[in-house]
Amino acid sequence: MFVYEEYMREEMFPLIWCKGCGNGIITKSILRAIDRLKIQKDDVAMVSGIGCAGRLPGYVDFNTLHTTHGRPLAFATGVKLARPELKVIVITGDGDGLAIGGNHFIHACRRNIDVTCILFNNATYGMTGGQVAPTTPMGMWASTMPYGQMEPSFDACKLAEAAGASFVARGTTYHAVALEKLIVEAIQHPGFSFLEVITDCPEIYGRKNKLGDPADMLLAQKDKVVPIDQQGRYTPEQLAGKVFTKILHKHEATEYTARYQQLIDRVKVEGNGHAL
Amino acid sequence: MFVYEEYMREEMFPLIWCKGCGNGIITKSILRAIDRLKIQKDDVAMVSGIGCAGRLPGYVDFNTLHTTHGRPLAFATGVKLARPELKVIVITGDGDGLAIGGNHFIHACRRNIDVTCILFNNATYGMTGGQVAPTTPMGMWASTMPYGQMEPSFDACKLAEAAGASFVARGTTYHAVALEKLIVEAIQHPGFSFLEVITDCPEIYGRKNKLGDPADMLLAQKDKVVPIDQQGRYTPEQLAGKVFTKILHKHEATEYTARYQQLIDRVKVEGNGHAL
Amino acid sequence: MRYEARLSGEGGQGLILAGVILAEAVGIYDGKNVTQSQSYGPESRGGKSKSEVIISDDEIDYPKATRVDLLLSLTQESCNEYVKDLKEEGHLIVDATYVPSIPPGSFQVYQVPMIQIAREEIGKEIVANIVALGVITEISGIVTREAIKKAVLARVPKGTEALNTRALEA
Amino acid sequence: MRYEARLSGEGGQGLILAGVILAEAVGIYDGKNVTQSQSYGPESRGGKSKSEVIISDDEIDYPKATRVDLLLSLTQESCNEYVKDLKEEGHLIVDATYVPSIPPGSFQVYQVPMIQIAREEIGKEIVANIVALGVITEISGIVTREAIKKAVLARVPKGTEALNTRALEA
Amino acid sequence: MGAVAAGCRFFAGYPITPSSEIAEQLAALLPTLGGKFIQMEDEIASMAAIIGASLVGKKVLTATSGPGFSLKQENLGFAALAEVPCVIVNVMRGGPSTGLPTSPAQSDVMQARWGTHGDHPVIALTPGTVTEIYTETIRAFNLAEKYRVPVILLFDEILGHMREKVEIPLPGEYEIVDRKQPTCSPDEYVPYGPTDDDVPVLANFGEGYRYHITGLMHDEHGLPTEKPAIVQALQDRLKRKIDRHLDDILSTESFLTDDAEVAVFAIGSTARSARGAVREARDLGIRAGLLRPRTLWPFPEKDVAALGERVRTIVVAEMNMGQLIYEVERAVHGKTRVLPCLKADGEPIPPSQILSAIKEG
Amino acid sequence: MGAVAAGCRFFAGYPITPSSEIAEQLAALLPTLGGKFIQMEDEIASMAAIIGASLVGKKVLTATSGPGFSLKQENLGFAALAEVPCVIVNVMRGGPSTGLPTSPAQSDVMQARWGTHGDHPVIALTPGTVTEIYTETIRAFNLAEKYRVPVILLFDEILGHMREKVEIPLPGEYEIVDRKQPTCSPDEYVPYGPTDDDVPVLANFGEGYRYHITGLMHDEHGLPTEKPAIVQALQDRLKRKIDRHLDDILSTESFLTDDAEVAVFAIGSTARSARGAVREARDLGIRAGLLRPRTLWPFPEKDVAALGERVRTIVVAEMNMGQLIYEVERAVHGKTRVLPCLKADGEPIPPSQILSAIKEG
Amino acid sequence: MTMAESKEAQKPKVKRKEIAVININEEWCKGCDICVQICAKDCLRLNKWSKVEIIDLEACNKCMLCEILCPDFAITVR
Amino acid sequence: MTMAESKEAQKPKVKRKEIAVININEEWCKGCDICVQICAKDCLRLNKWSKVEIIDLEACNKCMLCEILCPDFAITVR
Ligand SMILES: Cc1ncc(C[n+]2csc(CCOP(=O)(O)OP(=O)(O)O)c2C)c(N)n1
Ligand SMILES: Cc1ncc(C[n+]2csc(CCOP(=O)(O)OP(=O)(O)O)c2C)c(N)n1
Ligand code: SF4
Ligand code: SF4
Ligand code: SF4
Ligand code: SF4
Ligand code: SF4
Ligand code: SF4
Ligand SMILES: [Mg+2]
Ligand SMILES: [Mg+2]
Repeated sequence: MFVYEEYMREEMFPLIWCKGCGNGIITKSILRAIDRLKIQKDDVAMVSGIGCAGRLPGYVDFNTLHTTHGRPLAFATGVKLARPELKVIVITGDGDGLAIGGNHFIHACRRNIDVTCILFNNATYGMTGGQVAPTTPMGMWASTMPYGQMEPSFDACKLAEAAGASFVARGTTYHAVALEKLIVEAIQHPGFSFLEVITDCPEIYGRKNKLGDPADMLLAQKDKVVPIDQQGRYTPEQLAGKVFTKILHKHEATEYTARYQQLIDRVKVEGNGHAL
Repeated sequence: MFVYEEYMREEMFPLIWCKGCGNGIITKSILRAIDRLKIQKDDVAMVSGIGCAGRLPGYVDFNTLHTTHGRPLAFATGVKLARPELKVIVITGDGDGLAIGGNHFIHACRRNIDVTCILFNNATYGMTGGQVAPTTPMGMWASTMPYGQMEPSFDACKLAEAAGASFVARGTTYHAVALEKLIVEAIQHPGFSFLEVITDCPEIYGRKNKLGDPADMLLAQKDKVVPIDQQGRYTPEQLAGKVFTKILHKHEATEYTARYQQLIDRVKVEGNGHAL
Repeated sequence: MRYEARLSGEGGQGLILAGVILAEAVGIYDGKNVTQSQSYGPESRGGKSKSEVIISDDEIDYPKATRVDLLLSLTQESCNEYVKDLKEEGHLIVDATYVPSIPPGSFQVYQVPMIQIAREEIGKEIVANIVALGVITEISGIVTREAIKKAVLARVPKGTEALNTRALEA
Repeated sequence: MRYEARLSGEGGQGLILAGVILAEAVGIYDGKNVTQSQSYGPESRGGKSKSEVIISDDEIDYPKATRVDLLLSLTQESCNEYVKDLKEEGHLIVDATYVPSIPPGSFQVYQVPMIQIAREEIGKEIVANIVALGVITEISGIVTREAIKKAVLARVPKGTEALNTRALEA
Repeated sequence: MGAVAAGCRFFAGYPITPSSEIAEQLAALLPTLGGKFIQMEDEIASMAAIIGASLVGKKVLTATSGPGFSLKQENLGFAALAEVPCVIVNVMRGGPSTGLPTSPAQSDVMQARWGTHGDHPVIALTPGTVTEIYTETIRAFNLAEKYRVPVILLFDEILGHMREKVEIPLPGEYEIVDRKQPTCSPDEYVPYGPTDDDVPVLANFGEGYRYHITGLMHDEHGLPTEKPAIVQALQDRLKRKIDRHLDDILSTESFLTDDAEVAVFAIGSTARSARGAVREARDLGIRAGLLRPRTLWPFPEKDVAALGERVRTIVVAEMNMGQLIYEVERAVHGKTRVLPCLKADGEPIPPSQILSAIKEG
Repeated sequence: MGAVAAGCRFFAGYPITPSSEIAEQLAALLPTLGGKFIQMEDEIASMAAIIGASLVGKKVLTATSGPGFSLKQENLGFAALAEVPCVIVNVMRGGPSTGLPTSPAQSDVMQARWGTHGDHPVIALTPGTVTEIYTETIRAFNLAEKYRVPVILLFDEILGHMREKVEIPLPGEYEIVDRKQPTCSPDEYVPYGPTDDDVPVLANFGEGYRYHITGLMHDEHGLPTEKPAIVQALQDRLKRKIDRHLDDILSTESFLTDDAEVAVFAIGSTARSARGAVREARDLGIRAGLLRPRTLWPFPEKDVAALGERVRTIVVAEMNMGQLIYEVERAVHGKTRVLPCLKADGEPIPPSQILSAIKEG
Repeated sequence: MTMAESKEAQKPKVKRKEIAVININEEWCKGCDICVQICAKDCLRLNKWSKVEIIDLEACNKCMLCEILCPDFAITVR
Repeated sequence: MTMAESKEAQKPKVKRKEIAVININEEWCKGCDICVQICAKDCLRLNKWSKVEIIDLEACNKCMLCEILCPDFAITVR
């Protein structure tokens, strides 16, 4: 029987995250997904950047690496290329992954290295106190947009696809069971897989934007999304302002470490390279 | 009558670029376009990064700023936001703009600030001697891909569009007159405009990949591209492997400095802010 | 004379603001030397939070508390951690609901259900910090009621003045 | 005895490789002390290019030329710039086509149409550097023909050996 | 805020604890004054954006902390070489790496001097009171404008987040310096041409003087060059424009050093503890004193050397593992004993720790 | 190449003149040995990637020059704090900023010590011959593995691009050090637990020992902490693991210093000029000598101090505006006159310039 | 962990559904109220210390929503 | 700049097209051969110093391609 404890560093609990923060819901979904996939804990490397989301790896019992702000995908690329047997999962925030880390993001998508990147989109910089993120919707309050967000925001999934990602999906914390399934599929995908999770920061973003208590915010997610395979059921008016969930794009392409291995097989020579 | 000399810093000539390098062709197209637009030289700020392309501003008689590798869009954002009257043109290479500068690129697209970004895509790092670029096609030689490029490459225009750019176009040095027109339209566009120019590096990329002399390379461009408005004339087989030129995407959106000015008009108070 | 007050709890309880208000009350409205400083948990939200106010007749060199005259704790964790610097005979003010166990020591303990008062009497848990200021004013005597009231009103958002005055006097 | 050779021209003419070959010829095949160093124009391609080979019976501390015994120039620009360090009675070897004006000075001048030879006789302008090595070998006497031939063959791409041997001997 | 009083009208930044509050305040304030605030995609871009804005004539500011300060270094070097006035606040926190993000430290002091590659002129100020945060910020802008250098304001988290009575000077009570602008015609204009004070007169972009700015070594027209003589002259001038004006740039506070036998050398909030410790030492009959630089870089060598001649021991108190102590050791040329008084655990140095060191001295 | 001989099997980099050749050679070579080469999107990513690869057990290298070195600083600090072995080559070129991209310089020497924020342990080596480029590279990997620190190899462009006769040691003639790995069972494993040599035994990722690595201050389990006592203990240990092993880490060459009256202090290619100048000075009857560190950081304080006791003057020759001279001045404690011999114009310092300085000394 | 296996679990029921076993970890519960509001059967509420408590175990239909959506690993249903 | 206004420009012609004025800047020309190969009228060639020279001015139809595609600002046609 599945028990979370199996995958937890219990000594680190309770979680540092605020009351009602969606990060815990995603954490649990990830653990259930890994359990379903029956991957050995020793074979998982989880790499994160800095931010509330970035704290996740500290709580779970894998090979965990909490790097610098914006850089987890670059660290993960090193981990994966150097030891392709590892399942590498990157945990990043919308600031970490799309603001300071945007370049590593598009290049990881392009390179198609077999890393699963899970982006926690809470529309804000939680850890540092509610500054504007590249995902903050127009008009919303942020501590550095005190008159309301003035910049258009990214659609992370579109960006990932245009950059070349071979698996792109979106889930929500509210649909946590569906999320678990998406995580399973993302990890199974051979190549770079990107999964954006819509989550809530009730403590700062929610409070300052008067979005109600954690449960209100969670329930409100329902009305923001449409599963892409059900878009036919909606009129264009109904679809306006909604975002699609589930797998949004998938294509087959040779994975990067596999391609590199082919190169090695082709050019490898004997010896230790002395005096070359 | 138009004379290039009007816009040149003749003391800097001859150009540093190698024999037959496409950069000079683009430079001339830009000067003709600016002349056609009748913009005062004092009102143009040209900002570049590091690379062969980045050397352009040194040769032309505007307010010119040769910044650090990958960062011209970030510098340009400061210039434009601080003095919106200036026409700001960014000159960048495919390495400068898409490798190290990829993050500034997607964010400038998103922000929709009225800057015209002209990216010189020569499929390589010219200045540093032919290392692989994120635009190098699969299989081609590069000094850091001695066994042939192994990574998929970016479609810069797709990326720009997905990131939010409100004007996206592609031209070639071979079609230099069409290029001039695209530059005119890009500069006229109120908002962020992105123009990718397919150009040649005969000295390194051409020589090492045995693509013939500069004229051969230039002529070969003809067969690589299809104007997007003429795609109907081609069969899918004929279109395979080709890239589209001309304006690929355009949408209307409030420009960033204009939006900021609206904010100022709304909140401005008198006084010098002493003791605030 | 140097008087050290430490306000502790967790991020989001408004203790830093409370410290600032207390300092302004003492400094601007009561006209003494005062410094206020603070520290947080990881990065800047959530976690432990601590705000310190030093009041003195002399110039204040060191703005951190070392021998605390008054400790306010709204959480058990912060109470346990910060009580060690409390002077003998110092004042310990704790939230009666959230700090069930009082650490041993020879200080004067005041258990006030400040959060409950804020929630139930004022209707907004978030003004517990202002309720606490009221309590501190009464117990410490280090600041006048007048001054604290002016300082609160100067700092809180427009439209919440009445709410906050009620909280202060609760 | 310290002998300094400087090979100059522009990026893409293969002068650095020529310097390396000369150094290897002298060092590996003729067994003397030798260093080779170089400098470029902006970043690393195009522009001025300079390659220096120092040959000495003693250990070589300073690997840069200061009093040049032999200067090879394939462009007018490089000739003008680098001739200043040429010793009295030093050898100046210039490309007859591309260096039309010889700077004044008391040195021995050799005008050889090396690039033309490469283009017309060998059929590849790109081997002008190897042609130049042949000329240097003849004029300087600092390296044996044997050694330079071995060194060239060890360095050039497979399949171009014949071409390069012809260039050397052209 | 001091920045605004000094004329700052452009801020670009990227959030990082504990510096974000500066950005947050300016985000609200600047547009009310017709100024501009922008949060860029990272610290590299922030530094780039302020340089761009400075070149069109704005007084510019960015603020960050340790990790962000590391990222700004490359473009900071650009500003130093291209001579672009700008002010960079680093609210120091515990390092290295993410370290202790919310704890005070003084461990970026050497980085402020040597953080970017290559030789470069730099000025760094270290205010010690909340009032000085205001007045030294004004001074930072003035120095940046006057000498066309990046000026670094090193705050520590304690001062950054502390409140105390401040004496804010009224406008008119402080000097505001604006950068020189050309008076000649555009035809005669030579951007990096020689000047009396070694500071070039760079026209604001868009005002009729067109010229070139580059991060390459350049000649007096701003155009790239590799000519050794021109390069060396540029390097020498960059150094000289600071060295010549030390009298104007340096600022130190001495507290009871005249008759001191033991002196403490400390900056920022540590100097506050030190002052307390010095007072206590005096109470105990030890003739202690304090030297506190407000300008940390260029280093106040002469003041330290002079102090070294007088006292028996200098205690260097700093919230790090020992950085400024190297500079003090160097400056005293073996004339005095130099003792460390260090702490790098995220807590400020209390007066008691410094007092012990004074007693040892 | 030395790196490969030392066991390097992973390289991540971003091109920059004059370091790109290292990358180009390894791009061809590594896959033939089953190793991996990757060109990342920038220098920040390159530094990140090698840290990631090191954590799974590879010996890793990156190579860059000035501007790229500035960009690597943040993650270099991460490697220092998290104790990840890695080697970083900086082929120094003229700075600041883009500067003189193809000219030699030695102006990043202080940055190598202080470039990242916060206190951090660091080792930097400065080879002086082409042979040493090989042997010191091997030593760099050995030190990185042994002490789990980033080791910086500072080349200057001259040595980087120079060819001379090299004496390459045969395998077996040099020692190869591999990092320690745990011998206990995973249950008993404490990654940052105490060890005899102060160097933690960190298991390679994926080999059955699961633990946490962070750039935050951490306890012996690698988990984040803010407890002052634990933080201070970590900071102390990081410093101690270098300080305790100076004998093993330091390496200097003395040339004719025994009876010298005037000594030159120089690194890298400048030391070659200096050696020539010393020889010429001896020919002129001046008793000159040369001290050349192969390990620049930690600084060879004792050797310099001892030299300072003996000689009348130390000439510090460096291709910059004066950086190492500060360290030498500090180390001699006023016992010796210290004279600069500087050049920062893109050309190497010729022996004649150093000879003049020696004559002055 | 506080076990909340209610005594009432023994009572015979009309519908023969198994009574749930709900575990609540008070140390970890932050009182976010998500489980309370999400529960369609109104089985849960917050107590005065803002910790969750069970008010109607029998009503629980083991939909698992509270467990899946609790961010703090503080409630499990078996 | 070398002016190449050919003497032959004076000759009377059957087609009354204006003879072109082609300017070549030898200092800037790098001999890339683009203009030579692009010219449909074979008006140009490289000389032995790899600089462009005019071989048939009369044939020039002022299509401007050489000017527009010369990367080095070395040839203009009026
Ligand atoms: C180089 C650097 N810049 C800035 C920071 C400060 N910082 C820490 S977390 C963060 C943003 C967090 O936002 P996000 O990635 O969306 O994560 P969240 O907290 O919302 O989960 C920032 C800016 C840092 N640690 N390092
Ligand atoms: C921070 C930094 N990294 C690397 C370099 C070295 N560098 C100079 S130009 C260049 C790439 C040039 O490629 P691209 O942008 O495509 O321009 P091109 O030369 O091809 O026009 C690189 C890597 C640098 N100057 N600064
Ligand atoms: S600040 Fe927001 S994102 Fe961060 S832990 Fe709190 S609720 Fe979650
Ligand atoms: S290297 Fe290539 S891109 Fe650069 S100037 Fe030469 S031909 Fe042009
Ligand atoms: S399992 Fe379902 S019904 Fe039972 S308590 Fe939880 S939410 Fe309510
Ligand atoms: S969802 Fe979890 S944390 Fe929230 S109230 Fe319920 S049990 Fe407590
Ligand atoms: S204008 Fe046309 S026809 Fe005339 S020379 Fe040029 S390319 Fe030839
Ligand atoms: S195109 Fe220009 S540079 Fe090339 S050969 Fe013709 S004139 Fe000369
Ligand atoms: Mg976020
Ligand atoms: Mg390119």
